[in-house]
Amino acid sequence: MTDPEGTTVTTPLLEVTDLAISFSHPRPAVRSVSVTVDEGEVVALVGESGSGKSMTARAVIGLLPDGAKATGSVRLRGEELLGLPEPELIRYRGRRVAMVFQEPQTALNPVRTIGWQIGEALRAHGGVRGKAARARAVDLLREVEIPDPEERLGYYPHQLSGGQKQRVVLALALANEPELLLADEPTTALDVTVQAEILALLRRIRDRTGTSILIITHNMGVVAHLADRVVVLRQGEVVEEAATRDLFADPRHAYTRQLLAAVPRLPGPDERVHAVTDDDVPAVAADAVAALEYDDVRVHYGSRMRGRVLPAVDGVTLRLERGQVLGLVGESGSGKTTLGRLAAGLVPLAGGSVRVGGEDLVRARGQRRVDLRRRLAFVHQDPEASLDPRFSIAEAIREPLDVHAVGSRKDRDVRVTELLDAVRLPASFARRRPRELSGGQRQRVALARALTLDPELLIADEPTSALDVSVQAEVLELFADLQQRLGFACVFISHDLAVVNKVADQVAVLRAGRVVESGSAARVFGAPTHDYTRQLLAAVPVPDPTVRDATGPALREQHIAS
Amino acid sequence: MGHYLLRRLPSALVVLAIASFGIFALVRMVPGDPVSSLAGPDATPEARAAIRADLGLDQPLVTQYVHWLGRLAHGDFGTSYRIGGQVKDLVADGAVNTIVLTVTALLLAAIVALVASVLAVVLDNRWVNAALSFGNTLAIALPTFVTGLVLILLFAVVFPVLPAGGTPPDGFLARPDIAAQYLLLPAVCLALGAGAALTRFLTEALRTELRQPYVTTARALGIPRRRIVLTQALRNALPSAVTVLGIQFGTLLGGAVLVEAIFTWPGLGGLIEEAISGRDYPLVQVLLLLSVVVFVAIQLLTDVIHAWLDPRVRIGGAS
Amino acid sequence: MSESLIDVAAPEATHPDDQFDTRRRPGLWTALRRGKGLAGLILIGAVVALGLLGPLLAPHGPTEQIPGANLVGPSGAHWLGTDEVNRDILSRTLYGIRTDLLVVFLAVPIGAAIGILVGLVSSWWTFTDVLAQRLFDLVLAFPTLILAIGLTAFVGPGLRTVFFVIVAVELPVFGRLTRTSVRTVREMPYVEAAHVVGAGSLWQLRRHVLPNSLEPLLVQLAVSMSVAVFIEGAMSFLGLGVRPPQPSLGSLIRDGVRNMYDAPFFAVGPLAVVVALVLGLLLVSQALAEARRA
Amino acid sequence: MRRSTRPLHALALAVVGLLVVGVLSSCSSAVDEASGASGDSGPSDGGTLRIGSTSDIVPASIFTNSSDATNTLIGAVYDSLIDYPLDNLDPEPRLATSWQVAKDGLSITLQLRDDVKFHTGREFTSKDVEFSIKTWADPTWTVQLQRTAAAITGFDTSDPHAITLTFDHKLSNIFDLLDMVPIIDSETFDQLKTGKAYVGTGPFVFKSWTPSSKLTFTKNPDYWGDEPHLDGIEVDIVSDPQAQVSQLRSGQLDLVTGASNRDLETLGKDSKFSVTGFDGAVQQIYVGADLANPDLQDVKLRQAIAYAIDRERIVDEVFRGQGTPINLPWPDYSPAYDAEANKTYTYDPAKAKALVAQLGDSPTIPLAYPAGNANYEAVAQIVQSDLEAVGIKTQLQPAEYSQFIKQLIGGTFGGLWILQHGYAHYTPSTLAVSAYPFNADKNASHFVSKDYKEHADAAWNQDSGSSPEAVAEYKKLNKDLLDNLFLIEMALLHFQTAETKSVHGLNMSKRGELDLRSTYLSD
Repeated sequence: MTDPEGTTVTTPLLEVTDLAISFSHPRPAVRSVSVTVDEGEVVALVGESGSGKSMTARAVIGLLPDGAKATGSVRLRGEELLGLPEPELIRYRGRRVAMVFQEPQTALNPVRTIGWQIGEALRAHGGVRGKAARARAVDLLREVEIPDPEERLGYYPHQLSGGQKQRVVLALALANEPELLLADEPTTALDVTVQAEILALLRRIRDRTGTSILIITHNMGVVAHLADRVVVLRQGEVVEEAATRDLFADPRHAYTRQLLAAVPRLPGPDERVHAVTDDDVPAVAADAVAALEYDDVRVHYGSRMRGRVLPAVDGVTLRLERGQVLGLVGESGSGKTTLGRLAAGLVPLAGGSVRVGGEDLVRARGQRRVDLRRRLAFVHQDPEASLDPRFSIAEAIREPLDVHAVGSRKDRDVRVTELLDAVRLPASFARRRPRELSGGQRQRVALARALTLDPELLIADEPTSALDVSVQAEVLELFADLQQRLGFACVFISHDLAVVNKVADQVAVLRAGRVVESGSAARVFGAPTHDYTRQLLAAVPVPDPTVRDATGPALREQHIAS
Repeated sequence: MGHYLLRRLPSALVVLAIASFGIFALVRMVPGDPVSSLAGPDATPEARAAIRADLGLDQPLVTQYVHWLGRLAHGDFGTSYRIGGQVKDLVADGAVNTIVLTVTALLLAAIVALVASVLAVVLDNRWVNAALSFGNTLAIALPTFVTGLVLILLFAVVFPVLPAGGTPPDGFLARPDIAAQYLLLPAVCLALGAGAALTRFLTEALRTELRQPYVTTARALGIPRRRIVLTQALRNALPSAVTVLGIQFGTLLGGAVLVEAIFTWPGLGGLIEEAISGRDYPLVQVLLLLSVVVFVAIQLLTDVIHAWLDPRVRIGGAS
Repeated sequence: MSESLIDVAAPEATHPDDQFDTRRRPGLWTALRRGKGLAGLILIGAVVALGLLGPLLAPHGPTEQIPGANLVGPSGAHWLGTDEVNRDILSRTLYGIRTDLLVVFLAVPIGAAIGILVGLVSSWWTFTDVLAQRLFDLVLAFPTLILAIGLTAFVGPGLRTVFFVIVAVELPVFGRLTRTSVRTVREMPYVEAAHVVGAGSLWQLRRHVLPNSLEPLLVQLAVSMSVAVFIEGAMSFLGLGVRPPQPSLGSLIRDGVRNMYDAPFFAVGPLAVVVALVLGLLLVSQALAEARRA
Repeated sequence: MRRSTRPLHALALAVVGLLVVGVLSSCSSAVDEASGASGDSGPSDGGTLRIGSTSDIVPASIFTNSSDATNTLIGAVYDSLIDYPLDNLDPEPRLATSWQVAKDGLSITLQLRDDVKFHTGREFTSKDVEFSIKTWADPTWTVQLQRTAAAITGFDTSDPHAITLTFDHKLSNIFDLLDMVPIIDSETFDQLKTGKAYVGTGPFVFKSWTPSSKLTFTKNPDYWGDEPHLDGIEVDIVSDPQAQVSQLRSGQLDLVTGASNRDLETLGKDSKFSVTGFDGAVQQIYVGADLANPDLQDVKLRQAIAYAIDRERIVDEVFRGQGTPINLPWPDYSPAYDAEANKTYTYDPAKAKALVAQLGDSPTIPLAYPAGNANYEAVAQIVQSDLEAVGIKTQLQPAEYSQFIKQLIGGTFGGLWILQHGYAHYTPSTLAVSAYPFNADKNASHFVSKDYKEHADAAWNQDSGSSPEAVAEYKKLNKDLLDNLFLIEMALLHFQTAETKSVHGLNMSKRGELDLRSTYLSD
């Protein structure tokens, strides 16, 4: 455990001063950022989109996009990097400063083997070749804790899981033993458990090799978990800088406080105690018609023609009462999304039945089907794509009404305005196009659109996962509010347990197409009975540095387990 | 790879089946018949009747179709009405010339495209780019029949350094150096358009690849851009390029008809024109069917190569 | 306060790294107002203008045979000279443009329209989709010129044939393109959304799929138009094109080629026009394509 | 950017190299190899004559001089019994040394050479004459004069070196037949059908045929006549006239038969080339009228057309003066030639207008012509505008050759058409009884006339084609043709070839076959 105060005496490893980056379009991406990273230190750059955190990192390694103009200074051990010509920079990149990116799926060359790519990284700096290179590659893979590395060398990226890919990316970065490692949202694209493993790995690498790490993230949990020191950015400027514990303990700047406030939290250990006690059977009359019923539902993916049929959902039985919110949680591939799409009638059913308000959705035909559909709505994960780019906001919201020819043109427009109001968007937005809106605003529009026909059932598939924390908080709050007011039932799908915890009454934990545990949110999160649920909960990085060391060892166990 | 072919094969066969019938029927719907083009202006009715019988055209269509298929199955393509020779031989002779021409053109196009696009991307100098894009736009914009004639006029008539047309007198193998000269003008003429299109595509593909995250990764590792282009981007752009190459081959075959006419290159183009205008049913049928076969084959081939070049298709994902 | 947070996000895209790919993507039309696009439009415009004003500009009738003026070179009287049956080449070129304009701006759109329709409708159900694709395969299996030769055997040479061929060639091209873009657009969440709220196939096609598939089709249209000029030229060159005495750029070039040695000047005019027209269309298509990619 | 790209430059160079390999790296130039040197130094032996031909041979119709390649083949490989000189109709010996027509004109006896061998080495006898004539009579070969050959009923082949042919009626054009029939080898006849082998007694031996590409011949060392100078002949099929000229210019060909008249004119002016015309071997270009079309039934309209066409212009501008305007098909040496009658219809738009005026306006008449031939296209367009000038509207209908012929045979033009015909330079009766457009029994014009038929047969049934009686009959025929105008003759055209200056001693038979027996290449 290096102590920040201890290292400030020597000249810092990285020293960024008054960095400003501007593009053709008016608002500069980075106004003025100064950051220092000391030997063996882990510094977190925190901020929401538009804060310029990634730009800063890219400026350090000299990979700014074309047309970006950077001023100020970036010093590595006192050597100025900013404005060095390409050939010079190449000598630093990978050799002394390395970078890990957000999206492991695309960060590796899909048509080259892992071994080749590591070899290439070594070659780049006239490193070892042939047998020696191979040996080194194996060591690297071992270092990032990839099982039987010799064999993996011959693998192509697509043969590895997301986590393994990210480990390979790390291995590449570490290939030439850099002094500074830039990690840009290294775990954002990963499942919680994998994320936990990678975070743990990063820490161990730091401990083992003493490599300094500058980590860029928007996730306070990650920060609390990994960073020694935090630098908070907003709109290209540093708003606050402090040691992690101090920052969490008493955030000085309003924005920082807001950020922390916005982070959804799971019941802490103390809360859990009494959480167990409360009863997990919702009080409802047995004969009441459920809003949604899954009865031994099965869904297959892959076509019979290709010969490979794999179950996406495998015998799920769930019941959602009217006016309740059912949270579906699970990691990628757990089948939660499929369940949601099933309820919306978007995927063919292989077995069992899905009943919406007591009626079988799949078998319904013709007008009955249309009527059924009118009663449910769907909110898609990606606000980018969920609105037709050619439609104005008004048209988008109005479409369901147009489809079912509800009321006169006038009534519809009235409805649009009231919906916009309901999702707290100014009526003036009606004429705008989706691309003129921010992600959060788009998601609100999507919500409004879903509510147009006062559905009895709303299916929300990861509605906030693409949003910034603060925006996410806004939307969730809005959602909860609307759900209270309009009293529709809702299937809320998310990989983020904290988010689900915030909105859901009932929770079903899914794994590999099966429900491993379900019950009231408080109960499931408070007193999980199933190991997997516990694992998930344990893996969530708690936005509180004090619990870091507590969870640390727990993670290691898991890692060995997996 | 195997299952790949297997999956494609049925639909390919369907296409061929439909094609064979469609062609057979269409060919016979065409006004004007082989007899009159054989008999010539001064033939007597009995003469034409005799010829008709001689060609077996007096039998019902269905029988003719069945017979035709039957013979095809046994590799007997029939004999040409007009030319008299075995259709097999005729097609073979023409095919050799056409293939030599188109394949050469294809190679030229591919090589030029490869070099030009890599140059354009590696030294992404605005002047080089401007020059290249101007060049290949012009190359696409100039009709084959124009470039062909200009080439002849320049290199055969004004400065008679190259033959104006025809195939090398003693084959392609006997005197390669001579053959090369006979091949040069038509091949270049044919390759121009395809080469330009290919260059355009490849350059674009490379640029797109260079925008991919893995390139950023590589650059962040300090690998020089040029090396990335050559060892990574190119390798990634290749599969789609192959597909385009396949399409281009089709268009080349089409262009060959014209180029062969301009350079009096005795290939399939001339043959098919002659066959159709002579209503030489056996020849027409086989030639048309052949072009379908070639098309289908190329589609299959490109698919397979594509699959083979792309590990994601070749090796199923593990996770 | 909370509002301010949203405003922070407002002008930016939602992905952490999106700052630098400007969302203000130039529309297709703006692409035609500068650089390549503009150049292309100007070229096309010039040719179209020549064609439309042909009758006013042409010093002679397109088929008027001027006694004595047999294949004479360019002169004050005949700027581009005369052809082997004493007609003023300039006049014929101007009228010839009209023929090609007809082919480019009528035949291609017709073929495109039919193709798009077939592609749209067929792609919605697997069966029709497979059927249509196979048929398209079949047509595409024949090199254009072979198709042309075949068709000519049916209907004899003439503008009509050129029309048929172009329609026949473009139909599958657009059919396919439509099909692929439909396939992609259909998967888009917003189409799904419409589906979920109960919009029927027709609604989805009309309101979402078609409008969002138009851009690639537009680019293809420009490309196809340039191809059409080639087809007309090539067919006339092989004597399958328009019937004399009607002039077309292709037939003029062919006549010019026939007199390559005696009258090198002959083909120059028509050639220039063809190249200008094709170049213009190409530039436009490239501009559009680049605008799309941006 | 300042980045070294040496490997790429290397690659680029490699490609550029590859592109110019043909030109630079080659030790010898295809062009030099191809072009025969020029400059004349008297008849010299050796060398291969490379001839450019427009259309390939068609084995199924090898005996109808339907393509220039066919003509070259027949001329090179086969001998006929007698030869007509180009400019008259007095038979000269070839395989037949002398002949005697019987008094009654119903038989002829020919003495045959005894020193003639087929290329297979087999001796030539009277049997072969019989076989050849009988083949000629077989309708499947659709030859000219098939009817004449069929009219020969008796063959006396008792003497291997003499033959007596007996006819079932008088044949004024028997010598035409003897001139046309090539003496073919009966043993290899099957191969002839399939285009595998052509065996005759002629000056050159058939070597090979690559369809739609080339024909090759080598000289026949033991030819009964003077041994040919040339070692061999190569016929290259170059369908595009333009390309033929290009290849002649680039030295890939020594002689072309398909050059357009305009190119011939230019080549004639070029010091490196010469153009040879063969006056006797002629074709006639005409406008046919299908009387099935009601508008064309009135002879006035046909006369109007005959007056409206500017034949001079067509000859001058399209055929570059290589021809003569005509009203009747005959060349001046033909016994049927009549200078006066040949001037019946001269260019006279006024008269034409007047005639049209009498008829009132007629609807548009289709005007068909074989597509893809520059001359036909030009003529058609001139005719169209000439007719338009006098108020006759026509619509051009270019048709593929095969379709065109079908229409001709079926008589389905339903309007006007433009085409060429031959056989007017033989005994006049040949034309009326054999050449399809003129055939008195059935023709594309649907012209039926008792008189015409009688006159035609009468002209045929003469013991000599040039006897005063015959000439009298021809006069009647001429009158029929001029009065009825179902065919409106426009011009009489001469065969022309263009060759390099190194080609000498070219001849042509009346059949339009190149006669290369005394041809040689100077070096």
